Amino acid sequence: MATARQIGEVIIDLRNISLRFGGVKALTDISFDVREHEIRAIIGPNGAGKSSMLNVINGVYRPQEGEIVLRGRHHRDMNTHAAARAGIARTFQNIALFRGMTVLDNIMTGRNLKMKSSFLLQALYWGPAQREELAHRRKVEEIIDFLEIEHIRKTPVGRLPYGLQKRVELGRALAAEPSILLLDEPMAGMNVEEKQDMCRFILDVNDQLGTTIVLIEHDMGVVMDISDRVVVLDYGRTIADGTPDEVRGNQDVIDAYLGVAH
Amino acid sequence: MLYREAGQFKATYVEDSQIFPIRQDKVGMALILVVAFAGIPLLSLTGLMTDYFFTAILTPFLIFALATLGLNILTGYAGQLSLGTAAFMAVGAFASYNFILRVDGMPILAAFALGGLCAAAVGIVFGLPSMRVRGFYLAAATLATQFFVVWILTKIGWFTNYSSSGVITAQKIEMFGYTFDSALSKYLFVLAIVALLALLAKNMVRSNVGRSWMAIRDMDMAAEVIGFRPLRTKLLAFAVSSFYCGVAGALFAYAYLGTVEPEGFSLDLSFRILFMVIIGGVGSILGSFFGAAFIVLVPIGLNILTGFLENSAGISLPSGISSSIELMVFGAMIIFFLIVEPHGLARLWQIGKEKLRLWPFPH
Amino acid sequence: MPDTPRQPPLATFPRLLLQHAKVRPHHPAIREKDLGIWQTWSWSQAAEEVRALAAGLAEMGFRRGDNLAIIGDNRPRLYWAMFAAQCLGGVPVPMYQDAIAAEMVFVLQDAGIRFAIAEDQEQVDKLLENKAQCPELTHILYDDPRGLRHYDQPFLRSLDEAQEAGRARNRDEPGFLDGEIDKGRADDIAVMLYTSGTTGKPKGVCLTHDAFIAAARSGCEFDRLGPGDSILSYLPMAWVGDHLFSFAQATYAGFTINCPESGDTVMTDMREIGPTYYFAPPRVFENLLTQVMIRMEDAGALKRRMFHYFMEVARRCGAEILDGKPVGGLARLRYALGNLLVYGPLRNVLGMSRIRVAYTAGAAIGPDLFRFYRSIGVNLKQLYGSTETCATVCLQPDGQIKLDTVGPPLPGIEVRIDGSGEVLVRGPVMLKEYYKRPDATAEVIDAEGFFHTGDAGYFDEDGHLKIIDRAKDVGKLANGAMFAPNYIENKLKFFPHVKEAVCFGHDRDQVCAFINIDMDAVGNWAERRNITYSGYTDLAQKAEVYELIRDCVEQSNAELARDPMIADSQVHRFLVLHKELDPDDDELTRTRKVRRGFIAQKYAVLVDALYSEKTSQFIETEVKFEDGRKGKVAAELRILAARTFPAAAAQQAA
Amino acid sequence: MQFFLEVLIGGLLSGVMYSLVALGFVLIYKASGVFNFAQGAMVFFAALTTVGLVDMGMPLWLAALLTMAAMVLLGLLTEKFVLRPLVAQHEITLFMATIGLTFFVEGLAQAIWGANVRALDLGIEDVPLEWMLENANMAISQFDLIASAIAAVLVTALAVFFTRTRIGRALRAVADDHQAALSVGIPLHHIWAIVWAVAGFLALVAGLLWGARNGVQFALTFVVLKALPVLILGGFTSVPGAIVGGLIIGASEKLAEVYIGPHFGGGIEGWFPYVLALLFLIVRPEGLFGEKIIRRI
Repeated sequence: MATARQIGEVIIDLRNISLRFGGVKALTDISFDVREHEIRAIIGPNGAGKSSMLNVINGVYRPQEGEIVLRGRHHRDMNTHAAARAGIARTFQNIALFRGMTVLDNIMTGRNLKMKSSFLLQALYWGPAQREELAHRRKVEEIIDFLEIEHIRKTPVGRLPYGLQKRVELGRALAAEPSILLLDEPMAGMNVEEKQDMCRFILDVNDQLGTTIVLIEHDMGVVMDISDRVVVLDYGRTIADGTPDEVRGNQDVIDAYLGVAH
Repeated sequence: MLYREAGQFKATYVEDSQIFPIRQDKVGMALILVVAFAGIPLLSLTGLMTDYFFTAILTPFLIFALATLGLNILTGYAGQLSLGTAAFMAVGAFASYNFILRVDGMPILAAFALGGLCAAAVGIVFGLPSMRVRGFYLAAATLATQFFVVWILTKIGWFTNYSSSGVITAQKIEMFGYTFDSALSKYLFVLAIVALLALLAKNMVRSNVGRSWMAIRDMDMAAEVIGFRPLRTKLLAFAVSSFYCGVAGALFAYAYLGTVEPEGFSLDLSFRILFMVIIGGVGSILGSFFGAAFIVLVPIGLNILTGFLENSAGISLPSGISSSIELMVFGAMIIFFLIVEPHGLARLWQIGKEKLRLWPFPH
Repeated sequence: MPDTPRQPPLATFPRLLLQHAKVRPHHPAIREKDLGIWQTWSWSQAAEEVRALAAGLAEMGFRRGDNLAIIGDNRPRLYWAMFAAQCLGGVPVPMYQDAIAAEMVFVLQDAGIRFAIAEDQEQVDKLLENKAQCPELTHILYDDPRGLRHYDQPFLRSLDEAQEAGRARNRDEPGFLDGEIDKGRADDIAVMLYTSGTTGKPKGVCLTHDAFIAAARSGCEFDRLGPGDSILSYLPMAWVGDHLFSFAQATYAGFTINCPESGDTVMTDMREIGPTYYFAPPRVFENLLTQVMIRMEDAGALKRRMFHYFMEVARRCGAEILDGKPVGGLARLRYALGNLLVYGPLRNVLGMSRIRVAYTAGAAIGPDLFRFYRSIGVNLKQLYGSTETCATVCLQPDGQIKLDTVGPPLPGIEVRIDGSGEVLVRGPVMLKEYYKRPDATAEVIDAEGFFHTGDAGYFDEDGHLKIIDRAKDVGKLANGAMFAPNYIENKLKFFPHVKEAVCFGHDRDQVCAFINIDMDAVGNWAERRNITYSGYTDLAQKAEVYELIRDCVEQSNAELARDPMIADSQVHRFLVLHKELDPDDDELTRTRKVRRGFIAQKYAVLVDALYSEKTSQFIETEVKFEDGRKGKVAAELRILAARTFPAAAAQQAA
Repeated sequence: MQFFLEVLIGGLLSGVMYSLVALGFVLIYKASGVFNFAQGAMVFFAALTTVGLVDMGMPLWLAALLTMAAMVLLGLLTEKFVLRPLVAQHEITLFMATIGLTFFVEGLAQAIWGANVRALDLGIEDVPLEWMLENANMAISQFDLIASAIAAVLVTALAVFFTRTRIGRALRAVADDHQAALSVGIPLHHIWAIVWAVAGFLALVAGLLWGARNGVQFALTFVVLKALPVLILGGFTSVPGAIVGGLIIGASEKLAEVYIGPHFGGGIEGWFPYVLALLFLIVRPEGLFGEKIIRRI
């Protein structure tokens, strides 16, 4: 498929990030950047620090050293709320849906930052509050339509199979209309068909909405297929960074990752 | 079986997001309201219902349901366990008392609302630890509220208008020149307030604020990442919950007991309301009513049973045994529900309803 | 309902549409489940959409006499596209949306399609695949833009774009479209429907406004359909039934059509909408009943007993009560109780609560199946017609329902049985011609103007038509007795465990059959008995399954033995096929009719084995998967003999 | 200064008692992840049963022994009918179940023995220690001292039991990782049964000591409320935390009552420990000796 999206300027620049938990070094002096509209993959063996990296980007973890440059603004570290406001949404490695709520409500939560009605108006469910609620409902329905999950709209997410939960979680992230989407192993534990669907959704999001995507994924085939650039971590350090082809040919990567783990 | 839903399609989001999207539910709710507001009063005018029904069953049921609703918002929806419900009720009761006592011409409803707001303020203060702690650390923290509030109401005479015994007598409920002094009128007064607040609560839980509570409850980290502010969300839950409990406390004093003392709002009362939440259904507005009805009716049922045993069967029971048995029954019921149906009577109702909707199919 | 539909002003569908827009502008014309709710367009809104679309098409060069291909699921805009083509004096040609690309070429070429409207990316892709072979195809319009953003072919446009252009045109030139609509005449071709082609290449059946409006009027008056009715439009738009019920009748009477969200959600959508008017081919009713029975199996013992008790009550008197026949007071009371506890709720979960009238046609329906629906209070009727007669020949009147006939001819329709037993039809609803096929037209319309249906049948004593089979399929056994394979197959297919059956017997001394088991029903049955299986092929060859099927075959034999005319057609030997018969493998038509000749040829080795003494036969078959890949299925098929009954003995037993 | 010391020592002595009760919580929490709110009811049940048996004419030692058996039985039944069906549930659910258990046990105790206040005589007089009174001019209760000694011995014994014995180590393993505990070779149910029995024993001792001091009455159930702030302070999983926490709470509560209380009309003992614990929580949510929790997602 021809692509019309233009990869733009650097949108996130991570500089010399180091992160420790007590005495354990999770990330050591990691630097890489993410350009606007690209699909950027982070790969590496288990425990390489991939999830920690995402957690640093959206402020769940605060690195001890380094800085994060987001759209040209320098941050010592991020905080989750500011990250969400800055248009960063994400999914989690172990699905972090709100299990007691329906698919619809879960995705609706993704729009919370766009909802302005006062608490009292909500309690009255009246006028602007109701209009706002229903306008967002429509937006959410479009996401439901996009992800082809119409039939489970009113099902509590706890009852859904794994693959669908992953899809709902993507929906919740998309509901925020993010400019940057962090996906932590979006295809883990899926069968081939589910993976294909998920790939299609990711590509569609990237392509149709221009969303920048940072992606952690284990399935090398998928990573090489869909990403524009790949950064490889091992033991909390960067060992390679480049296009899929460059990375594939990198001897360190072959040694540390491809040759050993898989 | 009773549900005949074919043809009840929704052409707009307004229709689709109604509280009762199914016509049969709507009709059922309307019937309940008609019975509650008109049927029961008419029945009492014919003399078929004595004051006992109002003073011992219906009014306390409604008041407890309101308090349960309050606790359910905090514990069921926002996931913050609280053992200080009675304290918030006490704040509501004593604040209302003082507003009426000290402000000339204070309308009773305004006093109740202000009482609720005072409770909400106290709730926010004692909800602050939720910023750092969770689970039963938080539950333990709310116990502090319980002890502190009761202590301060007892120790500072101003609150009880320097009553030597600490007991206050609630003023009459007067509105527009009408005095609600009959059992029936008090029942209707309580019913109107409870119905209104229940509607507001339902609206909250189906809006963004309700979703924020449930999000924090279900997965606080994810809630934070998508932009909910945990502390603000939790404190709002504390405030709303305490407001409901505060109003319930005021009604408890004004429409139910008439005279109250701080010790009346004991830890035991807090526990009872927690039981109502558990048995009724954690995270369910409807369940709050079920739970309150259950806990109000069980002792009455037990009394009837022991009375029957003593009078008819001639078994004489030691004095005080019925309160002990009541404790045991409550305890056993809680454990039973937690094991068998942790979502309480509301879930049973839900299951039954689903069965009826799919009848004759089993699933 | 229009006052005087024969008047020229209402002689075409676009004029009927405009009339509704004037008379009942706010009445819902069409609904579609989309984005979670039933999006609704009133008649005036629908008319506006049509006007925009028509003017847009004109703007793009669509001319009088052009054919407009329409491919997709039932979508409001695709229905509007039909009106739009008609407004401009063009002819809509709806095509089967599940056809694979290669199957579409013929119609695109035959109809000389220049303009095609596709629902979505999937259909666009199929059209693009065929583009090289159809040089005339110069405009493709699509409804749903999803996935089409990077398709940069200049001839590919969205319907939104077309409507935008159309709205501009209508603004600039207000009289243009009305002028075009005025040019439309009653005997213009309103629609061209391709026959499914049980044999040979499909033929385009040209049907005029006059014919279809006559058909619509006839049906609407017969069952008193009015604007208050509503129907679920879920059957292929290329099929004459959908065109009659959803397009022609709705446009005539002004009732509401409802498009489901997708093919998978028809059941739920049906329940939500609760249509008052319903059509389904027998297999849909059959599947529904199978589902009902399977789901009831899982119910508790008490509920199951209650269900069966009341089903028995309904079987005894339900149909009679519906027909208004005299029934005893106690039976009525029992039925009323059953209605409260079982039938009412059942109709409700099936979405049939509000149905005033439901039709079935397209194939014979099993009498028990038919009776089941009537007995639970669904006014199900049989209808007879074909594409060439706008699906309008016979219809069962209320109160005169017979299980094995299709009712008397509709008013204005003449039906005659010729010497060979073939059913001939004459009336206003007939086709004008087969597109570009005068030879074929001459073949089916005789000098007296009768259309030869190709069906064999006869009138019973009450003047109701009884259809036995396709005229050409009716054969003779070696002993000269009549052999109507369809009739036997339908009997077998009524058993929930049997999905398809194919019978052989022409010029043979006995009848033998291939059986396809119903995967859902038999799978469920097997699980209950802890029979493990790895898939369809494995399950089909289980000894227990064979015994189950043998039981079905023998029951059907016992019934056949009762009718001396067909008692010789009892099935002597049968086998259970190792794969499901599939339209993708050309074994079934798109309307799921068995292609008996093709199957006999493809599985000749099996047929031979049936007529030999063999008790098993090895077979290997190539199959096409959904994604177009091919594979092989091989199995050793067992052959079993079934008990048959002497005609007399069976009568004694009964 | 002397008065201050007197109050401090008195506080520390009652603090040891708090530790004793808190230890019962820690024990059960460590082994089964249950915050056993019913510990207070168990104390009440134990004391009431002993007194009841003594009143029936039994010698104290026999009554205590029989009560011990009853406590073990109660523990086993609780394990079987409450905890086992709720295994793998959220800890808040378990906590609420123990509130239910509290009601049940309180009701049971009163149903059997009645609701009257009874006196229990252990043969230790609650009089100021003469030696201290003479030499240091401080009124230190002899009873408190002996009770504290008993409690201290018990606490020490348990600490040793936890760190030195095989079962003790297995118990700790259970708290960390159920799988690991299984690999030690001790069935989980046995471990829980042992823990509940030990907790029952602690309840018995606490019940006797507190009951003898303040009378055996319903208020005994409130010792649970004294133990809670101790746990918050010390951490739910820490044995030393329970000990140190108990001492801190005991001492500070008495000092606050004496030095701050009068300004507020007294009676601040009821909530002061909570407020202290809460303030502490905000600074250090995991408690004095608790492990820092890293929230992983």
